[in-house]
Amino acid sequence: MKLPDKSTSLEAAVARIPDGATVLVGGFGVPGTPFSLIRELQRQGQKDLTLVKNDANEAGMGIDHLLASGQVKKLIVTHLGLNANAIAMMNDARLEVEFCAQGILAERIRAGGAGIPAILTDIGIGTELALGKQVVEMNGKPLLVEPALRADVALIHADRADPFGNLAYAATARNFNPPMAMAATIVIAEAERLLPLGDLSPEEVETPGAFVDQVVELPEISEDYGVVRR
Amino acid sequence: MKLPDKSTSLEAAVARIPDGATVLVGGFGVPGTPFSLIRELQRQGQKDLTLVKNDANEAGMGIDHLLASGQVKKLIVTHLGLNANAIAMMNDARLEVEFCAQGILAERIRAGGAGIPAILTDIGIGTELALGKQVVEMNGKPLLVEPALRADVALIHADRADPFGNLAYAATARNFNPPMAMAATIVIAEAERLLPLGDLSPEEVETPGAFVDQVVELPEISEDYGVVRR
Amino acid sequence: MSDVKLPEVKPIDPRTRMVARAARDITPGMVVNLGIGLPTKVINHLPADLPVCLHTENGMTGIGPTLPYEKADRNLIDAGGAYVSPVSGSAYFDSVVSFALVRSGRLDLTMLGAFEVAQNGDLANWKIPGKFSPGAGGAIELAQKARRVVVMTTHTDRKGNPKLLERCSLPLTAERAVDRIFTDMAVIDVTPEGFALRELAEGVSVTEVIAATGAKLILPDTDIPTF
Amino acid sequence: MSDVKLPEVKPIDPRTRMVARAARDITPGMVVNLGIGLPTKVINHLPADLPVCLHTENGMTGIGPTLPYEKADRNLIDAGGAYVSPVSGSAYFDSVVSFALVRSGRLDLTMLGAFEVAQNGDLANWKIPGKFSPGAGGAIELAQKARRVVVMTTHTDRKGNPKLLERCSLPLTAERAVDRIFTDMAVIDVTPEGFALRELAEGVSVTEVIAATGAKLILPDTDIPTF
Repeated sequence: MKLPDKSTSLEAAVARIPDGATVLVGGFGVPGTPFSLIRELQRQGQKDLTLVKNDANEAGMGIDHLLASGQVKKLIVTHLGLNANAIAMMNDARLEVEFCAQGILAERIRAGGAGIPAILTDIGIGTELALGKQVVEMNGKPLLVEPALRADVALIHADRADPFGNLAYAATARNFNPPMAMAATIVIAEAERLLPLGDLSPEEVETPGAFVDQVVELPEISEDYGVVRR
Repeated sequence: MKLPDKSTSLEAAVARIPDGATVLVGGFGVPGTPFSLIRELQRQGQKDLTLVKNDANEAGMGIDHLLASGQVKKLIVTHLGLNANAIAMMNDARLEVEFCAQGILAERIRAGGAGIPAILTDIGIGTELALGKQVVEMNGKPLLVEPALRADVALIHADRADPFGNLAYAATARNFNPPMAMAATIVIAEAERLLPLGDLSPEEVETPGAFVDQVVELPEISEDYGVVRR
Repeated sequence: MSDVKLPEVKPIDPRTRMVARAARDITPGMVVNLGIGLPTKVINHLPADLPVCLHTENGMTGIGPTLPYEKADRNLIDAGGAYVSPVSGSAYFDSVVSFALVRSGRLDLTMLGAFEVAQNGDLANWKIPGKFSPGAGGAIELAQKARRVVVMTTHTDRKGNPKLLERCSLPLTAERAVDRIFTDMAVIDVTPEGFALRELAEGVSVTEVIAATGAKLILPDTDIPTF
Repeated sequence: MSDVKLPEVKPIDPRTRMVARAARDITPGMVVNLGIGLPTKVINHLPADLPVCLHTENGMTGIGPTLPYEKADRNLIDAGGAYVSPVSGSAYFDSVVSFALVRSGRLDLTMLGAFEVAQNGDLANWKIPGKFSPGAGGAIELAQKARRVVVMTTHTDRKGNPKLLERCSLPLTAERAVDRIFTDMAVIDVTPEGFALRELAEGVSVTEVIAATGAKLILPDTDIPTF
């Protein structure tokens, strides 16, 4: 036995995304955002996408390109604070936005990746984020049912990968990438370095390759990934 | 600022466990079982304990000592297959045993460590493990409510630790240790090596020290931890 | 070229033949969990160049050969307690991630033992009330959630009683879980219509299989291959 | 010995004074999350030898000093987007673990900004309908689950309207969440009876605080310390 090889090109990997797909996109601000996969998705032009991401990046960066190109029907995020374009589109009803508490978004995606249909939580009770949600009593206490969020596709940014799809991340570029890398039918990871099988130690792997479908080595680390001087 | 130092002795750490405590115990078979903490708990003699562990170790090993000394009132496990003593005690009603599906035990503990009151799952539906459990309908499908399992104490075995309580594990000695290390009021970790602060890289930490209360460096790696020749 | 004969290994032991046959159901790209006992032996029959990922529920993907005690790593076992080794590309993870993999559809195939299998796919393999009740470990999730569930078992128990039944009498591990059964006598699929005979072990007749099976057996119209 | 004077830093800016006062509420052993904006500045006022663990919800414990752009690691930011550095003993983790820490009681203290705080502890700090609705990010969980929730805010808004109120008029971040409020005028605790004045900023009178507060203020029987 040997482990399957899942390495491919940016173009081939992104071509697997159909119109209308729900797509998990890693990243919290710049770190961990799969800028190259996003740009290829913009280039290929798939439409009617639902994106799930912590934030909408900043104007002119990352998924803002997909918003600007009209490829996005709906956004599920925790905040849009840094992207005035996204806020304007939401206010003009050109973009449907669903807000989720940050840790609950992470938990819903994790549940999707863990084959858990839903979690029960008290987070958001007493706020407008609880409106319309199913309530269950446990030990006499009301709890919200937060359903798992599993997607068609996940776009992941890793620091290191091997051809089987084992992934490791850098510093705070982890954020939503590890849970998202377990929670989609097609998990596509871009990696800054694609190492030969065996060069990532089994201890160092943070996302086991068994969850990952396609690995793409980035030909270059573009300016998108750099330090942002505000 | 510097990070707090939580290193202490085996004796002092275990002395924090009161009679009647619910105690999570890491390990799957030998790897990851905190044998030294268990032996000290046997020596100190705390009584009426509820233990939560994947398995009951083997006769004459690990938590079997606590069963033999009569310190354990109840055991929550996934199987007892390797420990005839435990099975005999259960059959003679000298030990209350609650069985849990392995991955659901892991999820219940994880939920405890994640501040999630319960998960909904279809695991066990149609089996006797579903009997007596609260059922919730979601999208017309019945799901079992599996409540979080958070304990008074967790006994963890780590490969490496630093004085703040950051932990890293060896190979399949991970198993239940990472979720348990997040799911108790008092988390006590024994470590094969206690490294100076800074010698565990931030990337290498698997359990952040913020979840851990006490760290004990093992004076020696006893035979308990060795290869078992069956 | 056609007269070049490939070396053919014909194991005589019927169990080994069953194990070798089961191994042929593992196809390129699969993530596979092999249960304790007979299923573990399937490893010995997989081609060296088959791209496949073995999973063990105590927290590892990419399982390499079992090691003798002298060479064993005390921290590296499979779920059955065997001392295993890593391969290039192995990963270690905790029990939470391990069962996330099982439940979320990433496990393509599991091979399990059985006490009883019913013609609707119900599986009983963890408890014999009053006699044997050590707990199910990870079997419930493996049986309920692997994309394909295959059972390996002797066709009858030690007393000669059938293990393939109309209904299970023992407590279930999972409902409607089993897709295929490999026994020392036959390969049988669980279909919406019930048990369907697919293959016969060499030297075993259809009549013998019918006699050893506790439920209706659907026979194919065509010749039955042997293994 | 008693005539040895310790050097005393008296910042003139009332906000800096508030930040320095808030820093004194961070005690040894705490795990602390400092919200974006004013709370982040608390770091500058913590003693170098104070054993404390700073947490940022994007996935790090053990936050070290902010770095200039030239020295920044592009992959290492805090939740506010500042380029930070690690300390000896830092740990990185994903968003799942980060909020597990927040919700499970391991976060001893969070310091947050506010639009409004009610006398029962209700907090509004994420949305002004029709004007400002960027989403709450991690604020809901921080406010609802930190063991101690402290707010840092100017006592009144830019128009001079009070931010401490009988009831919040804006959508809530969390109910009954706030334990203490640091403002440029006072330190006020949320008690079962309502707002209780604990300390006054230097040069601010009780009358001024009462006038700037939109709810009843419980005054102590004893002298009121200044900060």
